[in-house]
Amino acid sequence: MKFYPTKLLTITCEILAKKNILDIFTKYSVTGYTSYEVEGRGSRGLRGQGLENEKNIKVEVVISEEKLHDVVEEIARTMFTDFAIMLYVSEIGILRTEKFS
Amino acid sequence: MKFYPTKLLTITCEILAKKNILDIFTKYSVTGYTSYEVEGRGSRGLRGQGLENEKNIKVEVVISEEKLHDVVEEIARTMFTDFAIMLYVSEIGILRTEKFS
Amino acid sequence: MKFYPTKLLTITCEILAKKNILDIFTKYSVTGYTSYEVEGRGSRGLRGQGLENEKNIKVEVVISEEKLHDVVEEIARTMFTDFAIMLYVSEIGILRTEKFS
Amino acid sequence: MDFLELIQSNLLTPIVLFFLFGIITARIKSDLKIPDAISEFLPIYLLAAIGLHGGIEMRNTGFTAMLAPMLVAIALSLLFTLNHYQILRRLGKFNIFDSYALASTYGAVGAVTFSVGISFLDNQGVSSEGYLAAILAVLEPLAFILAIFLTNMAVSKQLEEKKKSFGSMESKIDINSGETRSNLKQVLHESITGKAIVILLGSIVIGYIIGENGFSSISIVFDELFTGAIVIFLIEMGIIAGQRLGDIREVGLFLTSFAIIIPTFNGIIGVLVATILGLSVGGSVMFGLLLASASFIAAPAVLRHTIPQAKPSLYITSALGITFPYNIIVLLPIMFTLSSFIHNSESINLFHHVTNFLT
Amino acid sequence: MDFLELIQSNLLTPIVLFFLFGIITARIKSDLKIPDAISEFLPIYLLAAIGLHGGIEMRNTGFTAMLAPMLVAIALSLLFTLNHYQILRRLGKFNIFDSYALASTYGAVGAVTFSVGISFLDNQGVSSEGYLAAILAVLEPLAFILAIFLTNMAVSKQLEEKKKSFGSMESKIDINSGETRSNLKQVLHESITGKAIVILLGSIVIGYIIGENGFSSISIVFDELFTGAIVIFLIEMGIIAGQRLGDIREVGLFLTSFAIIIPTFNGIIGVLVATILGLSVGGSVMFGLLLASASFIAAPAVLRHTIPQAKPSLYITSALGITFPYNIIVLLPIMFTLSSFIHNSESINLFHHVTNFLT
Amino acid sequence: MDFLELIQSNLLTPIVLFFLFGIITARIKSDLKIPDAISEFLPIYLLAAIGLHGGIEMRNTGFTAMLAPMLVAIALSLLFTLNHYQILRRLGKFNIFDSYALASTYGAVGAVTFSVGISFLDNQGVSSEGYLAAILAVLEPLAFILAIFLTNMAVSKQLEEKKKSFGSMESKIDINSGETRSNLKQVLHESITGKAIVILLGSIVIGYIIGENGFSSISIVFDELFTGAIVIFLIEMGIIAGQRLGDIREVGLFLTSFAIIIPTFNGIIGVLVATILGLSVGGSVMFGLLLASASFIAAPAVLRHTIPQAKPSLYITSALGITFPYNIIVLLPIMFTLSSFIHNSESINLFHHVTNFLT
Ligand SMILES: Nc1ncnc2c1ncn2[C@@H]1O[C@H](COP(=O)(O)O)[C@@H](O)[C@H]1O
Ligand SMILES: Nc1ncnc2c1ncn2[C@@H]1O[C@H](COP(=O)(O)O)[C@@H](O)[C@H]1O
Ligand SMILES: Nc1ncnc2c1ncn2[C@@H]1O[C@H](COP(=O)(O)O)[C@@H](O)[C@H]1O
Ligand code: NA
Ligand code: NA
Ligand code: NA
Repeated sequence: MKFYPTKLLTITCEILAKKNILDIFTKYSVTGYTSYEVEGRGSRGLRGQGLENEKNIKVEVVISEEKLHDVVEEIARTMFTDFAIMLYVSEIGILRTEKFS
Repeated sequence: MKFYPTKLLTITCEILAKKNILDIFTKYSVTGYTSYEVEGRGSRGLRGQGLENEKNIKVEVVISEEKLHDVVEEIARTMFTDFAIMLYVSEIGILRTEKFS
Repeated sequence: MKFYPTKLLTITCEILAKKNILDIFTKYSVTGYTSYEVEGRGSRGLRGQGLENEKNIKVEVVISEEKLHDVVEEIARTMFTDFAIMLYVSEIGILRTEKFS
Repeated sequence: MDFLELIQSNLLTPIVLFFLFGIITARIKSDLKIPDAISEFLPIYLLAAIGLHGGIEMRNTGFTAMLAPMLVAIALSLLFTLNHYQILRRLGKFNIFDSYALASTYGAVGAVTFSVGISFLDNQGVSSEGYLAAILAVLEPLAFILAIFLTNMAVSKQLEEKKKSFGSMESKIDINSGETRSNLKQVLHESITGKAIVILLGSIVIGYIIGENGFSSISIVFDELFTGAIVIFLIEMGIIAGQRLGDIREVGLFLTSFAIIIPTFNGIIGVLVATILGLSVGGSVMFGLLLASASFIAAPAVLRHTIPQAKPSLYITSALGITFPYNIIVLLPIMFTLSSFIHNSESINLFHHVTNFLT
Repeated sequence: MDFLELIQSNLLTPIVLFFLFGIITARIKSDLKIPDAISEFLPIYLLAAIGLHGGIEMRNTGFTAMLAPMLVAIALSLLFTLNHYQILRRLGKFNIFDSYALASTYGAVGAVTFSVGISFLDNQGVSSEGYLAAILAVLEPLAFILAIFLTNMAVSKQLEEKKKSFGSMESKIDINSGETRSNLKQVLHESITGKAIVILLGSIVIGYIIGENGFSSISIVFDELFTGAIVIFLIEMGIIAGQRLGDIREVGLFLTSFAIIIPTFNGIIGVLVATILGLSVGGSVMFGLLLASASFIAAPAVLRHTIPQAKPSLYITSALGITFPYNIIVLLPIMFTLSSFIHNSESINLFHHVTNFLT
Repeated sequence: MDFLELIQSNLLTPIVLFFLFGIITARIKSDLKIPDAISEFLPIYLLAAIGLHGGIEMRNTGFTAMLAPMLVAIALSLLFTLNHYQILRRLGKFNIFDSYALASTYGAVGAVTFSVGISFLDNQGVSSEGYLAAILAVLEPLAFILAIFLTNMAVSKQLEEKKKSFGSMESKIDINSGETRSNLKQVLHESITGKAIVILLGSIVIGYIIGENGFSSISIVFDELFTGAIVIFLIEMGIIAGQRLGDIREVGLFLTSFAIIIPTFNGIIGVLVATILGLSVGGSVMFGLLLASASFIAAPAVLRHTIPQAKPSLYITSALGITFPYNIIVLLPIMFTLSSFIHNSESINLFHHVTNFLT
């Protein structure tokens, strides 16, 4: 089994920011992602309890290094001031490189 | 605090593939795992909405390097063609090695 | 885009241990975290089905190396014997260091 | 009420209208959705209600009346499954896996369709035999077991042929056929302990034990709320069916026709046979509906494990996106008209002759 | 029953008491909470019930009666939104984004408030015009569309001014205004396919089609359970409102006063206008409530995307934490007293004169 | 109806049968399960219904009647908790933590058990005193507070002894006892704001305020659906109890006997004392049931934080897997027979003597 190094981008943000993020993915032809609801605390206080619209989500995307930078740059530029959002990158190994863009 | 390097295997797949994965774990005596429901998009389209059986899950397992290869090999061989599935490996540090097999 | 290396601490534990963990975070002024419900199997058997109090959760926290050691040490010391709990650390890259303590 | 009036009056019930509403909701890409917990709970509730009701009725009628219809239903279900397979494999040119998966999807029964049928009859002021719930429970795993058995047989045969050509692969094939056998045992266990069957059988037994008296304290929940609950569930079913409509291209013309013609054929046979067996107007409709319905909740859960090579988009889309709407909107009134006709008209004499002849 | 008695008898209904209970629950930091799936399902259920009810009534009364109230409601809603903006921007000194967001939050309507109003009238043994549900559906997206349109206009103007000073940024601004236009189209689509509107309009149509007869089989779920369902929902609303109470400091004195005075003003105008238009006692109260209510479920969903620069803590907290409790506890009885008074007393003559004069 | 008939007629109610069904479901490893959101919501609903009902009745009877039973219940609950501890520690040889945890689990009350009791009496056409809901609310946190207090005392004593031997560890121990004190305060807060108590007390107060009249609009939800809701909840309870059955080996023979004998003892004492206090047939049964019941929802939530050293598998398994089924299937009919007997037969004279003597 050989694992090819690639990147995992993890974004934690308010649920109403999800649409914007998926739009950015589409713009850069990032087709795969995984997401789920979480609760969390950050600089904007406790989130994820109460109204549906107040929930937090995590979005995870296996992504090539080149696209990573474009996507992160656009998210940071267009969303960081107005939304509760946090992101980080980690190194992972995958089996087949062709599956992820 | 000393952290011992080990592996984390993350599998994202359709919910009906979970049983197969857990069976493979059992076969290789991997006793611990963590799993949860997610939604996602991949080569098989959007998943995780609608019918219960159409959901996606993530399964995470802290695992030693040796077992990792057997488990990944068997998953790739028996499941990649028939199921919506994606997996990746990352490096983590744990406190006590004896707890994970 | 420059990513600054920092740590991600991931804790998987029984839901009734969450309060203790958040208390430890507060003690060390770790203000941000993300958490969600999971099911899992470990040395204490299958968890996350049945009664609400039997669920498992994951708590993830982006944290500086210094605080990491204090937090992990205190969790290990005060909780490992009495609670179903597992933790690991991984390396991640973030955009701005000032946001995480 | 003639047939057109009936189909119209059936189209204009809350159940059908909310189902159509769900479809539209999905087509215009609204974010409306019934929360998962509710739509997972509702089938359990519906089956419990059906089971209790059936059990209570069976207490009055006893078991013997059930025997003949039960055996006939089993025989027809197996026959139909084999028939579907031949049609799909020979005429439809589907591969062996898709053929067996689809054959059993249409040989199996749909509990949601059954619920809608009960409600439809209720609306017409007609009742049906309680033991039909028991037949529902027995038929549910049957077609799958047959299909899995046959698939495994076919796969083994293929493997054996390969074995002859490549002597060296022996050990691996042995493992595989071992897996196959344990698979079948597992599937049997899973089918019988599947949640739909368990809640249905359990409720039948409990209904049988408690009778009308014991039921009175819970009848408001398990009887009076029934139609309202179906309405809510059908919103979600409509949404999911609507999301599937886009995939119909994938299903193709052959399978689309199959998904309409086969239920019609099976259902009409069912109504006729049930009438011969002496079932009531409503009972014959429900018997027909059992045979006409396709499984879209149980099927994926079973087939993904047992015939993972089959494409779920085929069997889910056709069963949920085509057959289910067709069954509850068009076929149900057709079968009701037919059943009323052959029960009431003089043609009944013919059937009496047949029945007398057979017994 | 005089006003004080009424406010007291309104305070002491299960709905209001369980809402207050929820607030207390949150303040003492209890872990009580209604599971998400239930509190997401309940608004869907409530809107379906309201819609069905409205549709059934409209079948009896026809559409023409609806026209005038609908148009007047639209006009008032737009006027009020502009009025709110002026007050917030000039007197309140809020920035342009917060001003538009708040203006439309209070120009829009609250479906939960509407449900409580229906229940309140029920409790008083008074009915209201069925078409008010249709007005609810139409008003829901209106104020947002206006606010978004005006915000985009304002932002474009700002950008153009900047463009003049920095010639080099042209390209970027063009992209932005392109985004703006597509944004507006998207918002329109999203507003109209938003789940609240879809379920409400769908249920109105279905109610209209099925009428009293078709409704009878589901009336236990969609009519008799209504008040109990609201009670459960208001526990959760109370909990959330209670959690928001701590943020009232952030809201400030100006906005707190705004959140009480504006609904009172809008509501009373609404009752008077509705009475002139010939609506019943109950109908006039509901018409006033539509205009008085602020949106706290739909608003965040729309505004986070369209005016992301606005602070949600302002518009959610004031609408849910201040205006909603005020509306259902204090303003509702006030409007009911007013409506009863002008409908029953001799003052009605005055209105007849006005009406005669207008027609 | 004699005792055997009663236990039979109790076994054959929907509630008990669906509970047994749940156990079987778990034993055959079916995948049937009530979605989390539903099974988290149902206890809230049940407690609200119980509280409203209790509050409405208390409005009729006033508070004074409640005083004596309340105080006696508190005293008995504390006494029993201490008694359990002695038995577990001395006879059972459990360690100090497990002993206190188990003692308080059985000294506390079970809200679900209480709901089943209410339904059982309903089924028998017997009513009970409304204030018992208030006693339920007060008893709920009591045994825990006592157990935690005693555990902390014991731990402090242990630590102090160690302190004497190892002078150097002083500082650490001081920290610990500081933690202990703040712990107790926190537990008090958490117990009193725990969701069960909050919804129960809140509903009692609201029921008291609204009375029969205010209740009528929500009685279909909070009264008529009650038994059906319990049935659904008991399916899930049965499933969980069934999953626990496998752990009974871990529990051991001693604790298994304890889990049957102690509730029987406590319950019978409860029935006798309540009869002496003048409670009705039904009221005495419920009073006995309060004392007989063990806590399996609140207990883990409190004990995991306050006595984390205790093994949850012990106290959850015995309370939910053994005592709960025993209480609702066997002990409830026993207590009902006993209560009917001593209320109706001549033996009542004896009690009158005792009562006269005591007052
Ligand atoms: N240090 C952290 N570790 C883990 N998650 C965090 C951290 N800080 C923030 N988050 C998550 O990111 C979300 C948005 O963060 P913020 O914008 O800081 O409120 C929070 O609601 C948390 O779910
Ligand atoms: N690039 C990706 N990043 C994150 N998750 C992915 C990605 N591609 C696929 N997935 C997840 O893996 C599941 C199965 O993928 P697939 O088999 O490609 O449909 C999807 O439903 C997603 O949840
Ligand atoms: N090897 C593993 N990989 C992933 N998750 C694990 C593993 N071992 C334990 N866990 C998780 O940690 C929880 C507590 O573990 P334990 O204390 O060993 O029962 C389990 O319920 C699982 O969710
Ligand atoms: Na069929
Ligand atoms: Na308004
Ligand atoms: Na007790």
